[in-house]
Amino acid sequence: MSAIVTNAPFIGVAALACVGLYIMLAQRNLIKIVMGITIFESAVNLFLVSLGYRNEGIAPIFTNATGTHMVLPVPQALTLTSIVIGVATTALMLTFIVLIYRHTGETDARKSRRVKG
Amino acid sequence: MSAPILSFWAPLVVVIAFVIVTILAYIYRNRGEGGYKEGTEQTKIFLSGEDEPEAGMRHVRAHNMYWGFFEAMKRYYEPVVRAHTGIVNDYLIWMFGLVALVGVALFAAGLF
Amino acid sequence: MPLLAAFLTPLVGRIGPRVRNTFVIVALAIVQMLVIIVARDVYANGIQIYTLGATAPSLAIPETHMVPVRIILEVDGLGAFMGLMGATVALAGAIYSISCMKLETGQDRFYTLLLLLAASMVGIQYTGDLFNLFVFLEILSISGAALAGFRTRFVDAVEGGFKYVIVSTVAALLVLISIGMFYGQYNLLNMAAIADAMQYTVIDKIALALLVVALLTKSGAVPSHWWVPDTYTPAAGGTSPIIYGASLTCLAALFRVVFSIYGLKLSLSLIGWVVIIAGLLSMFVGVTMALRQTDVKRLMTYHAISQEGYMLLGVGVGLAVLGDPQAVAAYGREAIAGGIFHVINNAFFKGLLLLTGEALFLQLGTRDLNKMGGMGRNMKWTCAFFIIGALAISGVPPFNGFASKLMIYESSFQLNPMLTIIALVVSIMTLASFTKVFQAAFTGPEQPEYAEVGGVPLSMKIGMGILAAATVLFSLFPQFVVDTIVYPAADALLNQTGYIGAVMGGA
Amino acid sequence: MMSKIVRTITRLVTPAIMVFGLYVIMHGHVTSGGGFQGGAVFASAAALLLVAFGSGRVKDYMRIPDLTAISASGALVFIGAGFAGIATTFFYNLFVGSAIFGHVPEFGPAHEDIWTGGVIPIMNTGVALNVVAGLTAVMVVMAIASNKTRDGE
Amino acid sequence: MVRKVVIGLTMVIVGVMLFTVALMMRPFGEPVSIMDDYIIENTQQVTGANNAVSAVVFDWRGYDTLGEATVLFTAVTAVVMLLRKRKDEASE
Repeated sequence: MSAIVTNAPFIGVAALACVGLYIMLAQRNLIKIVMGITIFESAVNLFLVSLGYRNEGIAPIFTNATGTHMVLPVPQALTLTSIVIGVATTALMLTFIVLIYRHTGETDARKSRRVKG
Repeated sequence: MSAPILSFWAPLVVVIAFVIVTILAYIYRNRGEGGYKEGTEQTKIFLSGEDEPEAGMRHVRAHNMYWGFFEAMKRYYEPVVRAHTGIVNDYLIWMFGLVALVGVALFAAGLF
Repeated sequence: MPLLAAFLTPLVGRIGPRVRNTFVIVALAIVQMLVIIVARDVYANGIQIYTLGATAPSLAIPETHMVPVRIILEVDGLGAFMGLMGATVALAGAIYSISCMKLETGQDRFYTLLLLLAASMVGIQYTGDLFNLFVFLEILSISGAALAGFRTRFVDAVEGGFKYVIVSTVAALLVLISIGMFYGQYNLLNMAAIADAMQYTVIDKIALALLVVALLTKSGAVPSHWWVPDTYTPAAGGTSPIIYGASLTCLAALFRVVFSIYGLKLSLSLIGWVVIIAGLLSMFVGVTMALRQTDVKRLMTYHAISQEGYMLLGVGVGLAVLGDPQAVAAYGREAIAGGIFHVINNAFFKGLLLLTGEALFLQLGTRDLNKMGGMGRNMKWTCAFFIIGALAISGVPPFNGFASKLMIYESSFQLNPMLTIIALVVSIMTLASFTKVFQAAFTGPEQPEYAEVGGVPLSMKIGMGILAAATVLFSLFPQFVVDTIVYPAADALLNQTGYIGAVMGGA
Repeated sequence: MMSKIVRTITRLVTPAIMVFGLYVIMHGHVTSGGGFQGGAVFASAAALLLVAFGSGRVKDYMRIPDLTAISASGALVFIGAGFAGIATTFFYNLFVGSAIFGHVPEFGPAHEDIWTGGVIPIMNTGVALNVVAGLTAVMVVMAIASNKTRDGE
Repeated sequence: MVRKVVIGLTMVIVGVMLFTVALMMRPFGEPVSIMDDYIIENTQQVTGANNAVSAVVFDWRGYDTLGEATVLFTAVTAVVMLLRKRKDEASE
């Protein structure tokens, strides 16, 4: 059971991911689906950042640093990248929702299906 | 069977055969009935004496084709067509359901 | 080796803001040339690597260290092959778009996105880094979705784009999670290095499940194929074949992950059977749904799904027997080669068909087959191109579809005869549904309402002509094509140690 | 268009935000921050303007084609910096040890010295241009679109 | 109804997978750091930058950042393109 204690951040990440997943799967409102995706994305970002933590580490910046025991820099860079990508995709999804709303006056996933079968 | 499979497959032969058959068909066509004239009664469609329908009505439309096939396969088509709901949530549900299935399959394979 | 530096140029030339038509075509032509140069290089000298930012391109691993740190581009047979495919399709699509997009607003941005899409297709194939793969996947999905939704005045276009961006974002997030899992375990991001360090733990298995499903979804195999018809059908102008090429690219990324990262260490026959079953379902559901459609482009997109089933079947058969060297030599290699050959064939003739469908739509203003008829009289070129594409996709003998399907049939027969039977039935149904399109759209008496519809403009003819010429060329010389580019790609997949060794220095 | 208080505060705060954004961008290679972060800070100033003054006035000052062009030129600066080292490899850090930004610090804790980092400050600037212009363009376009949607329906 | 059951099952299985990963991951705070130690030790000599994150973003993994800038640019282009004025609206 010590894994639960030491890996508490990862478990928090998993819980956050499940929340996002549930919103994605069960909510019918398009904007809520996008929110679910964003939450899921935050969970992934948290996962990446927490992968790089080193106990008692400091930020990996040498300017006026107190030592060289630092947290890993690569996950931070990856997270930066994926945050920017997340912003980009969210903007695009919201744009599509604006367009769908203009056409149909609806943000319900059940209503916006002109194409099927 | 370990020989390269394509070694006996030569598309040029088929093309040559196609050309030969075309030439033969053309020759055969030229030997046909000479008394055929366009624009006379001969080329008109004969529908038990009825008048020829309008151009738009004479064409078999797409949704009429393969009617029997769909009728016979009704039991297959009904659920499949119903599954194509077009709702975004359903797409995501299928996707994560597949994740779950593959995950379970991998785990089960690990047991044996 | 120094030539490899050159292929970075395309990635750069595309980001120019005010892209004019000629510039686009010239850029894509340059890309095409560079891709061919890289491919020649790869086929002549084996796997090429290029380390970005190091003091020398071949210096994959820094001195005094064991693992690669920088991003490495790694091009093997498969990457070169898929790059070739993507560049050709993109070129044809761009030429096709020139005249058919004339009436739309926002053309500058349209072409920018088109170039970005093509760039990401090449980028995915050439990268040797897992996170880089994710970044390019995102570029691909964003630009693809925007192109699908380009015609914002149609509600179905907007919807298709929305569905595409949702599904592909979630799929890319799954890929990112599994990247995190790898990173957490091995502290590595390079694919070859991960493959070298792979332990096949439980976490690796879960990561495998996530990766396989995410990439299957992005490439549109059946249990999660739903977005494919919605997205391709309204895609604007010449973009639908390019988006199709993009999903084939994801398919190749899947092969890369399964073969090169997991390779011999995974429980092969199981994941092979997963791929085979996905392939069979794709084939059958795709073709039966296609038979039912009355929308001409939608019908073709269901065929796209069905044809992807063939590729999955071929490669899946190869994957299922990968652990057994004897079986690989007997038929596994043929199966993989058949699947890969089908990828490129299909990119060409399916792209051709999608373009003819789009031409019908542009000229008639409708995609509904019920309203069509007699178009063979007005659109002779389109009709001819359609016949070529339809015969090729149904696997009628002189065309390349037959050659690659033959390879798949023969090899899958040796694994399980049922696979071959299903594949044959599907092939017959493919022919049946294209007969339907041909009958409904092109033959029949002249329809009064379309009497004044003319042929297509020149640039569309050229765009379709490129793909048709490639199809015919591949049809006439399959032996040459297979020996030159397909078997190297298949061998690149099978040769996992070579892939690792190129980066890790024979470790 | 918000109330007078909001507008006055916005006028006061916006320059400060912009200066802070510039600081974060320019010191990206010595302290925490960088092109993306600083660009986002800078763009938030634009967001503030947008909220306070409404999209009608802001869009006269920030025209979309200009913003797109700036964004693209930022990306081009970035790639140019990458290409500077093409003689060795793409993305090779050319300027380390040279006259521009060329100081090489010793290993271990170091003092703040802005003339370090090789091409990194240049890349930071390019990325910042890209981010600032891009985010601003997105916000302006979406603000206009939402206005139109509200009026139209 | 079927939908709810399927959602529930999927949630349970995927959730179990995620929690398994969370539990079996290496202990938090003690990462493997073959690659990162090299970066930390060599950042200052090779790139001349004090900020290791910036160095990773722009130098060690500069190609990713190129892709990232491209993603942003793509999204901006896409949003601007999709929300453009249409011809039928221009007359308003």
